[in-house]
Amino acid sequence: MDFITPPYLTQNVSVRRVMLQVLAALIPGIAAYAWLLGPAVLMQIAIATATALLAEAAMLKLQDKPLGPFLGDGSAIVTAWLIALAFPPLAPWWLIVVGTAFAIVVAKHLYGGLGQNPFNPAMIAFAVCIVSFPALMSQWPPINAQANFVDQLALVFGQSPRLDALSGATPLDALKTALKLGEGSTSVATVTADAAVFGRIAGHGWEWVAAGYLLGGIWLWGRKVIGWHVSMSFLAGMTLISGALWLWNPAHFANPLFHLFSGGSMLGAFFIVTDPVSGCTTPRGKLIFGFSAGLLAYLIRVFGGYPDGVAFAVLLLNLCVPIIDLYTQPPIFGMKK
Amino acid sequence: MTHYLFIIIGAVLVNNVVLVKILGLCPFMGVSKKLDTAFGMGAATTFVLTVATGASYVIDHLLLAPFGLEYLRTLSFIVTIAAVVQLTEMVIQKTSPLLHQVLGIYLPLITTNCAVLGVPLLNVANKYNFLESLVFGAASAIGFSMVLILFAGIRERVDGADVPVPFRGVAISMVTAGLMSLAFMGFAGLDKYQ
Amino acid sequence: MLQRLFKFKGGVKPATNKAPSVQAPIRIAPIPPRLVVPLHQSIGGQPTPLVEVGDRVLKGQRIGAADKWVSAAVHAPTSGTVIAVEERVAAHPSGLPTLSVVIETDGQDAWIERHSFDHASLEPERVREILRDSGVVGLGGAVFPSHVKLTPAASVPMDELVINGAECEPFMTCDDLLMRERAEGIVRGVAIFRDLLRPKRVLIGIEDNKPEAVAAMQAAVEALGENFEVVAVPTRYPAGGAKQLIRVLTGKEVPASKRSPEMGVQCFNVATAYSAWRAIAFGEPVISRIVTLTGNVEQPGNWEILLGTPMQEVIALAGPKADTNRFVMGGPMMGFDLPDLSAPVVKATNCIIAGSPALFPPPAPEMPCIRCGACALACPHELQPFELYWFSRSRNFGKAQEYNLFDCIECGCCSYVCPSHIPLVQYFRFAKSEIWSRERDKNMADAAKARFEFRNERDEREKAEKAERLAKAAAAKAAEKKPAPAETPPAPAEAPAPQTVDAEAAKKAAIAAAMERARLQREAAQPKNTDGLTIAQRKEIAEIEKRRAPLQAQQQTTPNADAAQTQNSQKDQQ
Amino acid sequence: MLTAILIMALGAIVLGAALGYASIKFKVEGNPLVEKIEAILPQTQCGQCGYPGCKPYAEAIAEGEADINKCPPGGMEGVRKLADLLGREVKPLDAEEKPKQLAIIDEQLCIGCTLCIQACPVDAIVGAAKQMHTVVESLCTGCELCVKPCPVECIRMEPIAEKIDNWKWKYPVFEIKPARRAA
Repeated sequence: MDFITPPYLTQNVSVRRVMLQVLAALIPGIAAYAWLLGPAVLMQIAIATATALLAEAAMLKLQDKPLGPFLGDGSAIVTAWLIALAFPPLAPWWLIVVGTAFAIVVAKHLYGGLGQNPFNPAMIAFAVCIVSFPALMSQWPPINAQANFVDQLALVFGQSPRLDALSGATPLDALKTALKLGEGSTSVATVTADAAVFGRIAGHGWEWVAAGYLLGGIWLWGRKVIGWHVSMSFLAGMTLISGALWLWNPAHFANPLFHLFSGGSMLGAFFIVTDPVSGCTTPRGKLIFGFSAGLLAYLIRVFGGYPDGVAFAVLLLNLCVPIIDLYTQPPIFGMKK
Repeated sequence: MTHYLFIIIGAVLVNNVVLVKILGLCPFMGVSKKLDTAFGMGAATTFVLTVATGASYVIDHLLLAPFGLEYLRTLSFIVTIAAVVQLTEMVIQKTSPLLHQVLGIYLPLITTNCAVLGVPLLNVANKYNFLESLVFGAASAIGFSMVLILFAGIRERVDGADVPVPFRGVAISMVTAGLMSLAFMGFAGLDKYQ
Repeated sequence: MLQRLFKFKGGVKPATNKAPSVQAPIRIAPIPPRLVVPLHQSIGGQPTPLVEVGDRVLKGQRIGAADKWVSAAVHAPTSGTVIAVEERVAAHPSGLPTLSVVIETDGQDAWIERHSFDHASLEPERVREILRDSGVVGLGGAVFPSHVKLTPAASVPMDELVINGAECEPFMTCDDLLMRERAEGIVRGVAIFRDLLRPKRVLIGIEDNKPEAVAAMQAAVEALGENFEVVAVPTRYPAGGAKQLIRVLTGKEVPASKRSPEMGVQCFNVATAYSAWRAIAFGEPVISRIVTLTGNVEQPGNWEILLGTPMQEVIALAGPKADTNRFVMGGPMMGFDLPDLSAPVVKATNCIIAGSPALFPPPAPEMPCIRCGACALACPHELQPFELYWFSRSRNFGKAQEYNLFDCIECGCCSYVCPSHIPLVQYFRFAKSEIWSRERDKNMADAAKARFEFRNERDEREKAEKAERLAKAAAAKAAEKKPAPAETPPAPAEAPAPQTVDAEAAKKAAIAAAMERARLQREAAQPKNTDGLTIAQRKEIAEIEKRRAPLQAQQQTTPNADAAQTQNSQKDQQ
Repeated sequence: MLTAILIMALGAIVLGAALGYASIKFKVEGNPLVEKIEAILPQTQCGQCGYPGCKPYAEAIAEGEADINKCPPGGMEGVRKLADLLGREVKPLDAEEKPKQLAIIDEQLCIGCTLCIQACPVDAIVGAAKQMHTVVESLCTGCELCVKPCPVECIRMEPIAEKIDNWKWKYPVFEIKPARRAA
C-alpha cells in the first residue's frame, strides 16, 4: 500500500505543465524574432538550452538528486530561453554559455535549486554578462540587413571581425546615444523620424517581437498560468513615469508606447517579473513589485548607464521581495477590519 | 536642492557604502541573520554615523585645521568615533536592554566599522561643507541600513532553503551579497545624469 | 424567503462521487458478536469507566462517565457482558491503543429503562446535563461535546443558529440520507437547540447538490410549523466547514482566536440535532451512528452501525472489491488511512471509503515549492500555505506561527491544487503537533522549576530550623550543666549515676521531640507541594497510595529487619 | 608639537569626562539575560551540565563562563535556541542526545530507604521510610538523579511511551530528495 496523506484527491496539475505552457507562450515572440531578425536567435536558444540542461544535470548529480523529475520539470529550459532572448542574437556562443551556466549553477543551484532562488536566474545571467562584457552585450545586428543564416552562424561561432558587421544598437540605445550626442539640439521626434530604424512605434521589427510576447502573455493570463497583478502593474509603472516625463518635455523623452514596445519591456512584463519564485507572492506585494520594477526599469534605461534596465530593475526588486512580502501579508479569515 | 538630492541618491544607491564601496562588511555579514537585529543595527549605525560625521567635521575644521594638524585627522576621528559609540552603547543598554542584548558584541564593533571612519574621511576628500557632510553621512548610513535589512530578509528566507551543505551559512551569504552588489550596479550612472 | 448568501474565499471543487451511496435507503447493521467501545470518543477529558469485567450491561447503559464539563458519557450499544476493560487499538491515524470496554453481545438487545424528558419544562442546565450524560457530541466528525456549545455567551446576544447539512466532503452521504429519511427528528432536535440558545434566526444550510434533502427538510420544517430557513448553498468544498458555513449564511467570520458564540452564532451538524432529539425525547443515548460505506465496494450505501463494531465487520457489509488496497475513515479530503481493521466504529466515523490504486492513485513525487500561490488562492482561511510550508519544512516553528499556522483547518484544499504535489497538510500537522509538544514540555519545565524552587526553599528553611534547634539544645545543655556542679558538690559520689541517666533521657526526649516536630513540619510542608497539582496528578498519587496500603500493612506486621538502617535514613531525611 | 599634544590631551579629557558621566548616569543593574536563558533550559535540574541546577547554568552562560552545548535534556534544539538568543555559533551537543525518559521504581525491590526521595529535585517520588516508593509519572523530569543513590538499584530509566495523547504527526518523509544529507 502506498503511503498517501490526505487529501486523497488532487487536481491534475504539475510544475512541468506550468513550465511547458510558459515555453509555448514564448513561441509567437520567438517566431517574430527569427522572421524579422534572422534565425540566429534559434541557434542561441539551442545553445542556451543545451548548456542549461547540462549544468542542471551536473549540479543535480553533485547533490545526489534524481535527474529525471528535475530535468523534466522544464524550469531550466525556461531560464535558458529567457537568457537567449535577452542576449544579443549574434553574441559569440561562449557568452551565452557563460551566462546560462552562471544562472543555473550560482543563481539557482547554490540556493538549493528549483523554487528556492531569491534572484531571477535569467536576469542574473544578463547582469553578469553586461557588467563583464559590456561591449559584446551591446552589439545588436543591424536591423535592416537581413543577414543569411550562414553569416550569422559564422558570427556566433567564428572568429570573423565582429565590430564591422555589428555596429548596431537597439532602438532604445540608439535614441539614448543620439540624444546625448545631440546635447539638447536634437529632439526625440527628429531622431525617431527614421522609420527604417525606429519603425512605427518602437523600432522596426522590434515592435513586432514585443507584440509577439504580448500575445503570448495574454494567452498565459487566459490560461491562468500568470496573474494580472505583476504584469499590469509593471506596464503601469513604466507607462506612468514615461508618460509623465513625455508630457513634461516631449522633445527630450520618448512617448510611453515607444518604451512599452522597446527593449525588454514586454518580455519582462509577461515572462520575467511574473516568475513566482523570485517575485512577491501577496496581492499587494505583487502590485508594488511590478510597479516599482517598471519604474526602475525606465529610470535605469533612460538615466542610467545601461542600454536597458529591465534586468537590473527585476534584480533590485528581487532584493526587496522578503521585506515587501512581510509587510503586505493579507489579513486572514476572520481578521479583516 | 537637486544638489543634495544627488548626494542622497549617490550615497544611498549609486555608491552604496556596503555594496559598492565595500565598507562595513563586518556588521553586514554579522548582524544580518535576523530581521529584528538588522533593524536595530541599522538604527544604531545610522545614529552613530550621523553624529560621527558631524563631530568629525567640527573637529577637523575647528580643532585640527586652525593649528595645521590635519595629519592627526585619522587618529582624532577614531578617538571621537570610539567615544560616540561607547556613549550610544551605554544609552541603549539603559533604555533598551533587549536591543542591547540583540546587538551584543556588534555595538562596540561599530567602533571598528570601517564605514564609520570611511564616511568622514570621504567627506573631507569630497570637500563637503558641514550640511553636506551631515547629509552624506546620514544618507550613507541609510544606505547601509537599507541593504542590511534587505540582506537580512533574504537571509531569513534562504535559511529555509536546501542550500548544498558546503555552501550553508556564511558561504551562501557571501554569494548573496555578491549578487546584491551586482544588482546595485544597475544604479551606475544615475547620479551623473544632468 | 430569499436568503442573501455570502461567499468565502478559496475552496475547491473536486468530483463529488456521491451518487453511488445514495441509491439505497439507510440499512441497519447486524449486531456483531463483540463490540469494542473506546471510552475516549470526544474532545475533552477521558470518561472514567463505570463497569468491570464480568458485569452484564444493558443497551444504553452508561459505561463511561463524563470526566468533567468538557467531556461526554459513553454507553453500551447493546446488551451483553463486559469481557475486558483494556487498551485496544483506536480508530486514530496513529494506530495506538486506547482504553476500551469490550462487550460480548448476547443478541437480546435489551434496553435499559429509558426516560423521556420534556425539555421545555426543564432548567436549561439540566437539559445540558442530560445531553452530556447521553453522550451527545458533534457527529460531523469533530466530536466536540454538544452541551458545551449550547451555552450562549453572556454578553453577546445569539443572532443565528446554523445547522450544518452541507456535507461538502466528496463520497460522503450519511447526512444527506439522514435528512431525506429522518428530517422530522432533525427539525425537532434543532428546536431543542433553539430553545436552549434562543437565537433570532435558525438557518439550515445544505449544499445545492442535495435537492432531495433540501426538499425533505423544507417539508419537515413546514409540517412542524417552525420558522427555520432551509437554505441551499453553492456546492464548493469546504462549504461544510463550520466556519465556512457560518460565513456563507451569515457573513460572519469567526477567527481561530474566538469561539462562535462570542460573535452571536453557533453551528451544529444535522446528525447531532437528531441524536439530541433521541436523547431528550426518548432517553436514547448515542449508541449508533450512520456511516457511509462507499468507494471501491460492491454495495455502496449508508448503514446505521452500533458504536464499537469492528471495522472489518462493517466493511464486509459493503463487500470491498478485490483490488481494494486501503480503507479511509472520513472523507477523501480530510480522512485518514485506517491503520488496523480491528479498530471500532466511533462517534467520529462518518464514512469509510474503500480505496484502490485506480480510485486514489499514489501521489506524484513531491517537487519543490515554486511559490506559485495556487494554495493561497485555494485556502478558505486566506492563509499563505506556501509560507507555512517553507517554515514548517525547515522546522522554523516560530515563524510558522507568525504566519497563523493555527488558523489552518487542515481542509486539504492547498494540497489538492498544488502543482508540486506537496503534502502541505501533512507538514502543517507535523508543525502543529511539534509546537504542541514543545508547549507541553515548556509547561512541564515551568512546573518542575516551581517545584524545584519550592523544594529548595523548604530545604533552606528546614536547615535553618535545625540549626536553630541545635543552638537551642546546646544552650539548654549549657544552662543545665552550669547550675549542676553548683548544686551537687555535697554528694559527689552518688550523684553522677542518676544524672547521666537523666541527661540521656532528656537527650532521647529531645531527639524524639525533634523528630516529631520534623515529621509535623514535613506533613505541613508536603501538602503544600501538592497544591499546584492537577486533579489527574492527585488522582495518580491517590492511586499510588492505595496500591501501597496493603504492602504497608504487611510491613508493619512483619518485624523490621534492619532497624538501624531505617533510623539512619530517617535521620537523613531530616 | 606642543599644540598637537595639548589638543589631543584636551580631546581625551573632554571625551573621558563625557564617558565617565554616562557610565554613572546610565548604569544598569542586574542581567535580564539570565531569565531568558533559563526559560530555554528544560528545568530538569539534573546537573548534567556540571552546575547544580538550571539557574546556575543559565548564570554561567550569561557570564560567558559556560558553553551553550552542555545541556543533554535540552538537546540540539536547546543549543540552537541558545545560539539564536546569544548570537553564538551552533555547536554539537557535548553529550549523547537521549529520548525523554521516566524513572521507574521496581516496587518488589524497593526497601523504602528514602534516598531517592531526597535526590529528586522536583518531589516527584512519594513514599516514606520503610515503605515502598513510587514515581509520580506526570511530575518526573527524567533527570536520572534518583538512579545512583538507590542502594538496591531498583530504579531504572525508561523512554516515555507513545500514547494517543502525546502522539505526534511525523515529518513527511517521502520527498524525492535523499534525506541523508540533511545536516
